[in-house]
Formats: sequence, structure tokens, C-alpha cells
Amino acid sequence: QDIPTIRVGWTIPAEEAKYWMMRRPDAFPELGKSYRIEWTQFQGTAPMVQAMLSNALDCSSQAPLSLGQGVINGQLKAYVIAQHAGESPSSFSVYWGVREADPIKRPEDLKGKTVGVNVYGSGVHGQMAMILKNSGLDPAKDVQLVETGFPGSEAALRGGRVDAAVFVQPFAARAEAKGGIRKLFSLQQLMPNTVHVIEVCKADFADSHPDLVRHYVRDLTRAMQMAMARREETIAVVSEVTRAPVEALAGYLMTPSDFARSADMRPDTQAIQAMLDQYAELGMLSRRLDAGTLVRPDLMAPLQ
Amino acid sequence: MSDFIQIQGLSKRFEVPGRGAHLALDGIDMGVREGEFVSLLGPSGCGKSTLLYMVGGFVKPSQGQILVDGRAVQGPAPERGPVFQEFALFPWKTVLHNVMYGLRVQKVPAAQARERAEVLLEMVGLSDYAGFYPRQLSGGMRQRVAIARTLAYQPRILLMDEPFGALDAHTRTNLQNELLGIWERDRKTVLFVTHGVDEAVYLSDRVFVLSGSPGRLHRIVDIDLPRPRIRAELLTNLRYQQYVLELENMLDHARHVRSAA
Amino acid sequence: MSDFIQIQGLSKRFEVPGRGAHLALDGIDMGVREGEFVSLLGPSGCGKSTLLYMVGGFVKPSQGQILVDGRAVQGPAPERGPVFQEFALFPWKTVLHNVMYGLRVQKVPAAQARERAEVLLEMVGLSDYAGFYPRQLSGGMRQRVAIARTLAYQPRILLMDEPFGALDAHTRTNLQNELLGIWERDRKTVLFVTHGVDEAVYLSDRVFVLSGSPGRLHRIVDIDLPRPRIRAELLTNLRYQQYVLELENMLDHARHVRSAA
Amino acid sequence: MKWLEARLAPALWWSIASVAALLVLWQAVSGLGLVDARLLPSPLAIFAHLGEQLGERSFQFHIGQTLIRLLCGFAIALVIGVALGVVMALGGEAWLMPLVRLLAPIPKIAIYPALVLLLGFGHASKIGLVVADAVFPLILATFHGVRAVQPKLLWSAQAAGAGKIAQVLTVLLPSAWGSILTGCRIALVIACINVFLAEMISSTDGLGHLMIVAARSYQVVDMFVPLVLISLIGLALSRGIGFFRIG
Amino acid sequence: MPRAAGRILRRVAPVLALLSGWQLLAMALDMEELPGAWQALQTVPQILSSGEDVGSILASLRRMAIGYVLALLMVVPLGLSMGRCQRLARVVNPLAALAYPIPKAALMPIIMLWFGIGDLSKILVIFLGVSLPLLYHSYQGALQVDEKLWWSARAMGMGAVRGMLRVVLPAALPEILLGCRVAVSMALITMISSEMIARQRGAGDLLFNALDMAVYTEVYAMIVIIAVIGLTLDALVEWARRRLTHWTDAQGAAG
Ligand SMILES: Nc1ncnc2c1ncn2[C@@H]1O[C@H](COP(=O)(O)OP(=O)(O)OP(=O)(O)O)[C@@H](O)[C@H]1O
Ligand SMILES: Nc1ncnc2c1ncn2[C@@H]1O[C@H](COP(=O)(O)OP(=O)(O)OP(=O)(O)O)[C@@H](O)[C@H]1O
Ligand SMILES: [Mg+2]
Ligand SMILES: [Mg+2]
Repeated sequence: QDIPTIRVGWTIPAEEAKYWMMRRPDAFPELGKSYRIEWTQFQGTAPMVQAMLSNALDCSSQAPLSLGQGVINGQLKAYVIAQHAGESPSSFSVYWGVREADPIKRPEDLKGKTVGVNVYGSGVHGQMAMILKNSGLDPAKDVQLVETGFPGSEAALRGGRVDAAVFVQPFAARAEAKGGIRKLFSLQQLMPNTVHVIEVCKADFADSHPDLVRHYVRDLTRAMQMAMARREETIAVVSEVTRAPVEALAGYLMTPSDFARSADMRPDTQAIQAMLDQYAELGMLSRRLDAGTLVRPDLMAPLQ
Repeated sequence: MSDFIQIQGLSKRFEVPGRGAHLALDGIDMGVREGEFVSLLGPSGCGKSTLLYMVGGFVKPSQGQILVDGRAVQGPAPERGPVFQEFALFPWKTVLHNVMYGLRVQKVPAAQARERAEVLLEMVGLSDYAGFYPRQLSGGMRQRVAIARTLAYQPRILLMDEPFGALDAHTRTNLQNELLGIWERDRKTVLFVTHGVDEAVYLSDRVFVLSGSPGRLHRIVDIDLPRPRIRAELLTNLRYQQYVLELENMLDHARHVRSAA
Repeated sequence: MSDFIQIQGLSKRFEVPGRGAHLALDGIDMGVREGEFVSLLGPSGCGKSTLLYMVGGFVKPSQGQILVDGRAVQGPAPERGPVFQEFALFPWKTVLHNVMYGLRVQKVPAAQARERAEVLLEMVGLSDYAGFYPRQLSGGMRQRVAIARTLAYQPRILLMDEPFGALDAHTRTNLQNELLGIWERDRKTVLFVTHGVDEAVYLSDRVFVLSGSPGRLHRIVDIDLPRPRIRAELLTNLRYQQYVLELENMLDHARHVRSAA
Repeated sequence: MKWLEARLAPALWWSIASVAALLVLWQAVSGLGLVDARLLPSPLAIFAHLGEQLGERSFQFHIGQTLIRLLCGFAIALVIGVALGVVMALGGEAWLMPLVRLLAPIPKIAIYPALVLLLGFGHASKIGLVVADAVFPLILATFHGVRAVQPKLLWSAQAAGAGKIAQVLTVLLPSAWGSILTGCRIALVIACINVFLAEMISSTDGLGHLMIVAARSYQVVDMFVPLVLISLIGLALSRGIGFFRIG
Repeated sequence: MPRAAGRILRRVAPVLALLSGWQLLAMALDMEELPGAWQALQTVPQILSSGEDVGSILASLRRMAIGYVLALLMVVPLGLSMGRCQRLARVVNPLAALAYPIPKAALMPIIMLWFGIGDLSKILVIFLGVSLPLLYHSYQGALQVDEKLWWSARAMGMGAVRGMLRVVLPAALPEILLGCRVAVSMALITMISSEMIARQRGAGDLLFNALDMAVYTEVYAMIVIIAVIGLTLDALVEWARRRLTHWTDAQGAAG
């Protein structure tokens, strides 16, 4: 009866492997038998770092920025064990859109304008700032920032509350279907392989329960393979978890207009390093961080 | 001459949850002339207060009606000023402001209202307590404030419910005399509830005796004593004593009616 | 024999916010013997209620102390039962349950408590109103419930604050007689505040007269009338009349003291 | 002045004592290392940092933004709540009560996106959120307070010739005052929480924003400074309300 | 019978008016963020027919009920004691004034530290939200108790504790029940918002997920469901009030 348990935090969206494990546990022979997972959903990645710090969670999804801040400011010790979603030259890339009719053509044209971000100080906010900086603007002074959240972006843009707004799936697909919005720039402009969601486990937990973590990594990879192989079922699973209607998901999920996923879930440590460096340059991280210290190779996907 | 206050076939029935209706007053017919001083006497619980509330327009009759100066009473009006048995002072106002209240409501300038209130407080012997709050007063003091509060805005009709009940003899006599003085000067119409038979005789033109359970009009006694009345003289006046005796017997009888009902 | 209730150098000072201290009672020394019936007379606001509250243990004296049966009063106790000027009935309880309450608190079985409460309600003439709530009663009825409630749990000392003030003459006489009957049977000690000089003389062994502002003990009068006293007989009794006159004069004088102070 | 002192003095000392006790306890807990300083820093550290920041212009600006939203929201809720409560008690119950019952338990956070689109990202939407939540305790407290008025007090006023409005101002409100103040205390707390939440969810200024930014980068002390501040603001305002007690 | 029909009509009319007002507003604004009443109501059966969703809502309600009852049992006595004991009030008041304005969502990390991320922290948050009106209203209720009622009880030999229970409690009951009424809406609101940051199977989770995914018809359907739950609980409190405080003298201003 005393099955070892991992306490895992998750968020929405873009964690299909986890949704599979939650919703189709029977597809995983070990899960629930030799180990168990206690799932808790969170709003955003930052609370999950705090939950790990207060030892309420063992593993959770993170973004490179939130992980980096947790490590630097919170003295979190953790290993990146897998990567859920990122970008590739052929995938969807997070972008800023403007109204079709507006005379804003290049990032420089945003000078003096109001720009929406999902969350102030988030990773994509950082990358946007980098792009603005590269275009010769001072991201802190030349634009007026407003927090719209991803779901509220489209309405804020169309309603004239902001001049440029950030788009991710599924909201991008929805907005594009309606038309009237033009892509201004995307993160591809900064780097081709931005990492969005990674899986992280606390180091002390992983060091004392390496086998457990390996189980978890293996099942995650298995889940990702199933998710990529059986798209119809994946859409059903995602719809169950996120409550988004199947029709809406079918339009983009696991297609080229979605984020990039790799079947082996191998973390792109170089991209992570690049992002950490950008954040350090912007001052969002107080110092540089070596991504190499954030992995333990024998606990990282893909495992044999 | 038709009566100033006409009470016609007045009944009051209270709904007592779980016990059906409770008939408090039953078919009261009476008239009060303008400028008349009328007392109501009757056993405890016979409906005197209820009757006063209905004349005041605070409580709706179950049956019958009340006309004041020919018009039906629809609700409270400043022409009919009540002094309640429970005083009902505004606890958040000082004594002075309680007394000023009616005048301020009627848009009398503050200075003038204050002046008048001070005169009345002097009259009821509470000048020293103008700044006190009601809860800092004794029972009798509260009663006096309530009297002053009503007198302040000079209603044409006074509805007084045992206004001197909580006072010592001396203060009571003083206030009785003050009340008579005011009445004689302004010729107010007064409906006065009391348990003191001597008080009723001393003050009134007529005394209405009620019997209880349910309250009915038992008898009316004309008090045919010359005015102005001097208390000390009255005490040795035979007619006065006769009235007192007569009313006491009548009240005894009224109680019998009650037990018989 | 030392007194049952000893009041020594008792003063009460109220803090009136914004007006400094208000001296309500000043240096009261008095003793009451066990089983004695004592009345307090005095002008309105002289501190009679306050004195009673302190004997009851509800209010702490500013100075001095009160001993009952040799022990200092620390707080309320069921041996000292109050009847408040404002009745203070529990509004959420019916008349019957108000009266039963003290007994139930003292763990008397319900059936027995109910029986006793019914006897007392009969005595105060409210048997028909057992199921009413206080707000459905007239002023006099409430007062009678309050009396019954305190008598029900048979305190050794009764502290009664104008308990018959709101009653008509007949009911009052009845209750006076009932009270005397109880007192003669159980030999309770009674501290009785009243404004009725005749009532005080009729009921008491001794009358304490207070003068006001601040309240001081003015005089003590022994009422040397034989017991049991029959009201009808007393009225024609010369000694009785003399006492009444004497006390009335004394009260007048006490008021003078007041104005002089 | 005497009156003022009398009102302040004893209560103030007890307040100070109890708050001090709390701080000492907290300091002891964190000083003795009973909790992780990364999660709960010591009050000394927080207050030192707070003192430092209070002098900074930008920090004052954030406090100002929060205070404006808080006070405007509370004031609007107070006026609307008391007015509706009175109307409800004076005969509007049949119409208003069902609406209050329906609307009160709705988590207003959920309609915040709609509020933002209606009122914009500035002060208005946040004030709107505050009002939407804080108004209900005030309506109910006023309503019940007014309903519990002793009938004879009202009768006394009516007999003195007080019109409807005078009755409301001179009898109903004063006698419901205790209840209304209680409603104010609750509404005030709700206002504090909602301002903070709104600033956490979507804002680029205000204490809630400072706290969420700090929280995202695990600057624990920075995170606690706004929290301590909002709680001090709550305390100050609540004492302010207590001051308006009658008698 | 026609009378009963009229009464029902009068109860329903304001609700219908509200719904039509909402519908009209939504039509006038035509924003996705604010669907009409009709669309929202259409989505309600969909939620209620899913066993899982109903289970989530019940899980939330269970947490709420626990928090509510705990607050009732612990905070009302505290509030009443504060009303009777100035000292206690002076000690507790500032602490309460300090503790309440802190948004619990922001404190989640600390709360997680002590109570984990499960039911316990959420129940605690609900408890705090509910205890706010309960504390202040029972305090206020006890403050207003007529001194002489208390004296009467003490003179009967009632101890302080029983006096609280048998005199202060009933005398303060109208005010406490008002607190209960406010607390019902606070309970629902905190029940939902306690699930905002650390989510768990529950009504708030349904609502915030829908919000995150911008499925606004579902958001508003959840709002409707919560409002109906609120209405039901409020009716329960109102029923209790009628039963428990029929003795009050508060026909009051209605006349
Ligand atoms: N709200 C009420 N509900 C039910 N019965 C009531 C109500 N108010 C008064 N009564 C009843 O009406 C009757 C008359 O009451 P009222 O107060 O008029 O008597 P009263 O003559 O003034 O007596 P008292 O001299 O004792 O003041 C009483 O039997 C009382 O029980
Ligand atoms: N809480 C209080 N604060 C300030 N003064 C008070 C307070 N209570 C009573 N007093 C004052 O104490 C004095 C005595 O009051 P008390 O009620 O004992 O008088 P009393 O003799 O019972 O009068 P009455 O016959 O009118 O009932 C009064 O002057 C009153 O103003
Ligand atoms: Mg009466
Ligand atoms: Mg007195």
C-alpha cells in the first residue's frame, strides 16, 4: 500500500504529456502501481516555485525565467528533466499583433504606443523587451505596458485599449479566423528555438528518489509519444482538461501552427542557456546562470 | 358642536402568532372637544396605550375610525404630540438635542430652538443635564426629557401615556401644575393616560374609564370642579374627594366587568 | 446585632465623557436588618436605582463597600434578586419562560419550575398571557412579569426599583398585599424604591429618605405600625397619616437640601 | 481635545500592545529559524526595507495609486450601499432583496475581464471591482439596521413632523449607525483585498502589482513590504471607522 | 391560489428583470467577454449533466461548508466575548484589522508552508473570509445587548459562560444572523477565489479554467450556478432568521 508518491504541479496549456497521464492513467503500466502522482493545478509558474520552496511540491512545469528566478532569488535547487513545448522555425511562434489598419509596421513604430503583455515581468515580456531593444527602443520608457493576459489580448486590441497585443494559441487561431489583425513581430525574430515549458524536479527530492523520477520521466516521454501519435485522442484529452471545445482545439493543436514538441522531450539546454543570458542582460535575472547546473544527465529525458 | 376628536366604533385586534387574534380594544365610541383635558383610566393592559397610538396615527385600527377636526387620521402629524410610556428618547442625541429635535425638524433656527429647549429643560428641572445622553439619566429624568421634547414643538393635541408615572411626588406636582398652566394658556386638547385617580380628577374635564379584556368604554365622568384648580385647596374639597371615591369604585367595577367577560 | 446589609461610606461617581466626573451618590452609610422591609424615597435622579444596583453587585462603588451577611458584595448572586425599573425581560422568551428562567438556571426540573411559574403568573394576574412575548404586553403587564420572574427563584433579598410604578391602583394594591404576604411568610429582606409615600409607609419597617445632587442619606424614619397591616384600616389610622405627612415634608426638605447643594 | 484623548488613549495602548506582541512573536519565529526565511522573512527585515522604500518617489506613487482606488471604491460603495439599504428598508425590499441575494455571492473576479473592457485598464475597472464586492455588506447592514429601529423612535420623529428624508437622516441612519459601521468595516476589508487582487491580476502599478512582481522573482522581503503595508492601511482605516462610533 | 401565484410572480419578476437587463447589455456591447444571459443559461445544463463537474462543485461546497461551520463555532463566541469584554476587544480588534485586509491569494505560499496545497489551506482561506462578517457582526450584536438583561441573568445565578450562551447569544442573534447572511456570500466568493492560484477539483477551478481559455459562456454559466447556490443558502439563513428571531420588535420602518 505504501506506494511512493510524487507531488506534481501543472498548469494550462501546452502540457499534453501530463494531461495524458492524468486522464488516461491506464495507458501507463507503472503509474498507480509502483508509484503514484498527486496532481495539483496552479495558476502560473511562479506559485509552483513557491510551492516547491515550501516543500508542498516535488516537481512542476516551469518556464526558463521562473526557474532562473527561483534558483537565484529563492535558492531553489532543481533539475530540468524534460521539455514540454518550445518553438522551432517551422512551428508557431508567440507574436505581437496590431490592428490591420494601423500604420504600425515595424517594432520601432511602437514608440509611444500602449503594448499589451500577458503578465508583467513574464518570460515573453522579457523576450519582447529584447526585441524592442534590438530595434533601438528603450523597452522601459518608449512604450506604455498594460497587462492584458493572453485571453484578454484580442479584445483589448480590437477595443482599442492597446496598440499591440500578444498572441498564443488557442487565442491566436481564434483571432486569425476573425481577421483584422496583423502580425507585427514574433519571438522567432529573436531566436529560432525559444523554450516555453519545461519539467523541473526539486534536487533534494530527485537525489533521494532517483528511481521515482526516472519512472516519471519515462512515463512522460511515453505520454508525449502517445500524444503525438494519436492526435484525435490528444484533442479529446486536452479538451477534457482545459474545457476548450474540441472544434477550437482541432484547428491548431499538434499542427504546425502549434508549439513544437519533440517525442523524446529532450530539454534544449542551449536554448535555455541563451534565454537565461538574455534575461540577465535585461536585468530580469540578477546574474548569469549556468544551465549546466540545472540538469542531472542521468535524470533527463530521453532515458532508456 | 361636533367633537374635535371623534372616535367611532374603534377596535384593535392583534395577531399573536400561534395563538390567533387577540382583541385589545372593542368598539370604542368617544368624542373629545377642542381644548378639553381628558383622562383615560383603566386596569393595566386594557388598551389605553393602544388607543393613544391609534389617535396618534401610529397604529392602524382594525375597525372604526378616528376623526380629528373632521378629518380622518391617516398617520402621525405634528399637531398630535405623543409622550410614550417608554420615553423613546433618541439615544444618540443629548438631552438638549432631544428636546430641540421637533423644532429643528420644523425648520426653527438653531438658536431659537435651543432657547426654547432650554426654557423647557428649566421647567422640567434638567438644566444641569443638557449635555447628558439618555442612558446617563435616571428613569424619572428620562421621562421628563420626553415630556419636554413633545411640549417643545407645541402640538395642538397632547397624547400623554402615564407621563408622570416615574416621578416623585414633588416633581410630579410641579409638572402637573406646569402642564395645567400650559393647557390653560394655549388651550391644548389633552388625552392623558394615568393610573392616579387623584391625578385624573385634579387635571381633567372628563375622565373616561375603560374596562379590560377586551378594552371597552365603561363610563364617562364629568369633573365639575372650578378652574384654575389649586391642589392644596382641592385636597380638602368634598366634591374632589367624592370624584376620587366614585372613580375608584368605578374602576373596581370595571375590573369586575373584566373578570365576568 | 450587626446589620444584615451594611453599606459603608458608599459613593458613586460616573465618568461623563467630555464633562468630567458626575457624583451620583455621596457617602451613604446605612444598615438593613435581616428580614426587614426598607423603602428608599427621594427626588428623581437622586441615586436610588444606582444604590440598588450596587447592592445587587451590578455596579461597582467608587468608594465604600457593601457587606451582606458579613461578606463584601463582589457581584450578582441569586440571593439578591432585582426587579428593574425598566423590567429587562428576555424578549426572546415567552412570559411563562421568562418567569421559569431563574428556576431553570438553578436546575429546578422543568415541570416543577413551570408549576411554580404558573402560580406566580396567577398571582400577578397574567395566566392568560403565559404564551405572549414581552413586546406583546402592555407596560403594566411587563412590570408584573418582571416581578414574578424575580419572586420565582426566591432570593433572600429583594431589590425592587419602583416595581408597582406602572400599575393601576387596584392591581398595585393586590400586588402590595401579595408582596407583604410573601414577606411575612418568608421573612425576606426587601429594599424597595418607590415614589409613593403612602406605599412606603404601608409596606415598610423603615423608610430611608435621600436628598439629591449628589445623593445623600437625608433621614431615616421608623414606621412603627403594627403588622399585619390592613390597608383599609390604615387609611383611617392617625399614625399612618402622620407618617405620610412627615415623610412628605421631609421629602420637600430633602429637595431643598438639593437646591442648596 | 480632552474628548479626543479620552477616546484614543486606552484603546490605543491596547492596540499597540497586541500588535507589538504579534510582531515579537513573528520575530521570534523567524529569528529562531523555525520557518524558512525565503518564505517568511523577519519583521525587522521587512520594516527596515519598508522604511527605506517609503522615502522613494516611485514607491510613494504606487501607494498613492492603491489608496486612490481603495478610497474611491470604498466611498462609492458606501454611498450606494447605504442609499440602497435605506430604500430597501423603506419598501424596496420586494424588488431589491432578490437582486442582492443573487448578485452578492457572485465572485466578482470572474467578471473582471468584462469590467476591464468596459472601463479600461486604469483606475475605473479596479474601482468598479471594489464597489461590486464591497457594496453588498453595506446594503445588508444598512437594511437590517434600519429595520431594527425601535418603532417608537420613528413614531416620535413622525409626530414631530419629520418628513421621509428627515426621518432617514435623523432617526433611521443614526439608529442603524452601529450596524452600518460594522458593514463599513467589512466593506473596507473587502475593498483592500479587491484592490490588491485587481492589481495583482492586471496592473502596472499599485501595491498589488509590486507584490506580484516581487513574488514572481522571489524577492521575499519585497513581497512582504506591500502586504504589510496593505494590512497597516487596513488597520488605520478600521481605526478610523471605530472613531465614528456614536456615544 | 391567485394570491400564491402573485407572490411567486413578485419573487420571480426581479430575477427576470435582471436577466433581461443582462441580455440587453450583452447585446448592446457585443463583446465575447460578456455573453448574454441566454447563452449562459444554455450552458448550465451542460455543466450540470456532467457527473465530474457536479462532483467538482460538490467538492467545493464541502470545503465551504466545513469552513463556514468552523467559523460559526469559533468566531461567533469570540465576537460575543469581545462585545462583553472591552479588553479582549481592544486586543483582538487591531489584530483582526491587520489580518483581514491581506489578500489570502498572496499569502498562499505561506499558507502552503503550514497547511499544504490541499483542502486544508482552502478551508482555512474560506474560514478567514467567512469569519470576517461573523466576527464583526457578533461583536456589534453583543455590544448592543441591554446591560440589564445581563444583570438579570447574573442575578439568577447564571455563570459568565452560560450567560454568554443563554443571554448574550440570543440577544445578539438578529445581528449574528445578519453576519451569517453576509458570510454566505463571502463564503462563496472565497470558496471560488481560494481556487484561483492553487487549483484543485472544484467550482473555482471550473470557472478559472474557463476564464483562462476564454470560454466565457462557461464562465457565466458557472456564475449563474454560483448565484443560484447563493440564493439557496441565503434562503436557508433567512428561514433560520424567521424561526429564531420572530420575537423581535423590528417591524420597524416598514410601516
Ligand atoms: N403587538 C402586540 N401584539 C399582541 N398584543 C398586543 C400588542 N400590543 C399590545 N397588545 C395587547 O393589547 C392589550 C392592551 O395593551 P396596552 O398597551 O394598550 O395596555 P394599557 O392599557 O396601556 O396597559 P398599561 O396600563 O399596563 O400600560 C394588552 O392585552 C396587550 O397584551
Ligand atoms: N451611566 C451613567 N453615566 C452618568 N451618569 C449617570 C449614569 N447613570 C446614572 N447617572 C446619574 O446618576 C444619578 C442617579 O441616577 P439614578 O438612576 O440612580 O436615579 P434614581 O434615584 O433612580 O432616579 P429616578 O427616581 O428618576 O429613577 C442621576 O443624576 C444620573 O444622571
Ligand atoms: Mg400602556
Ligand atoms: Mg431609578
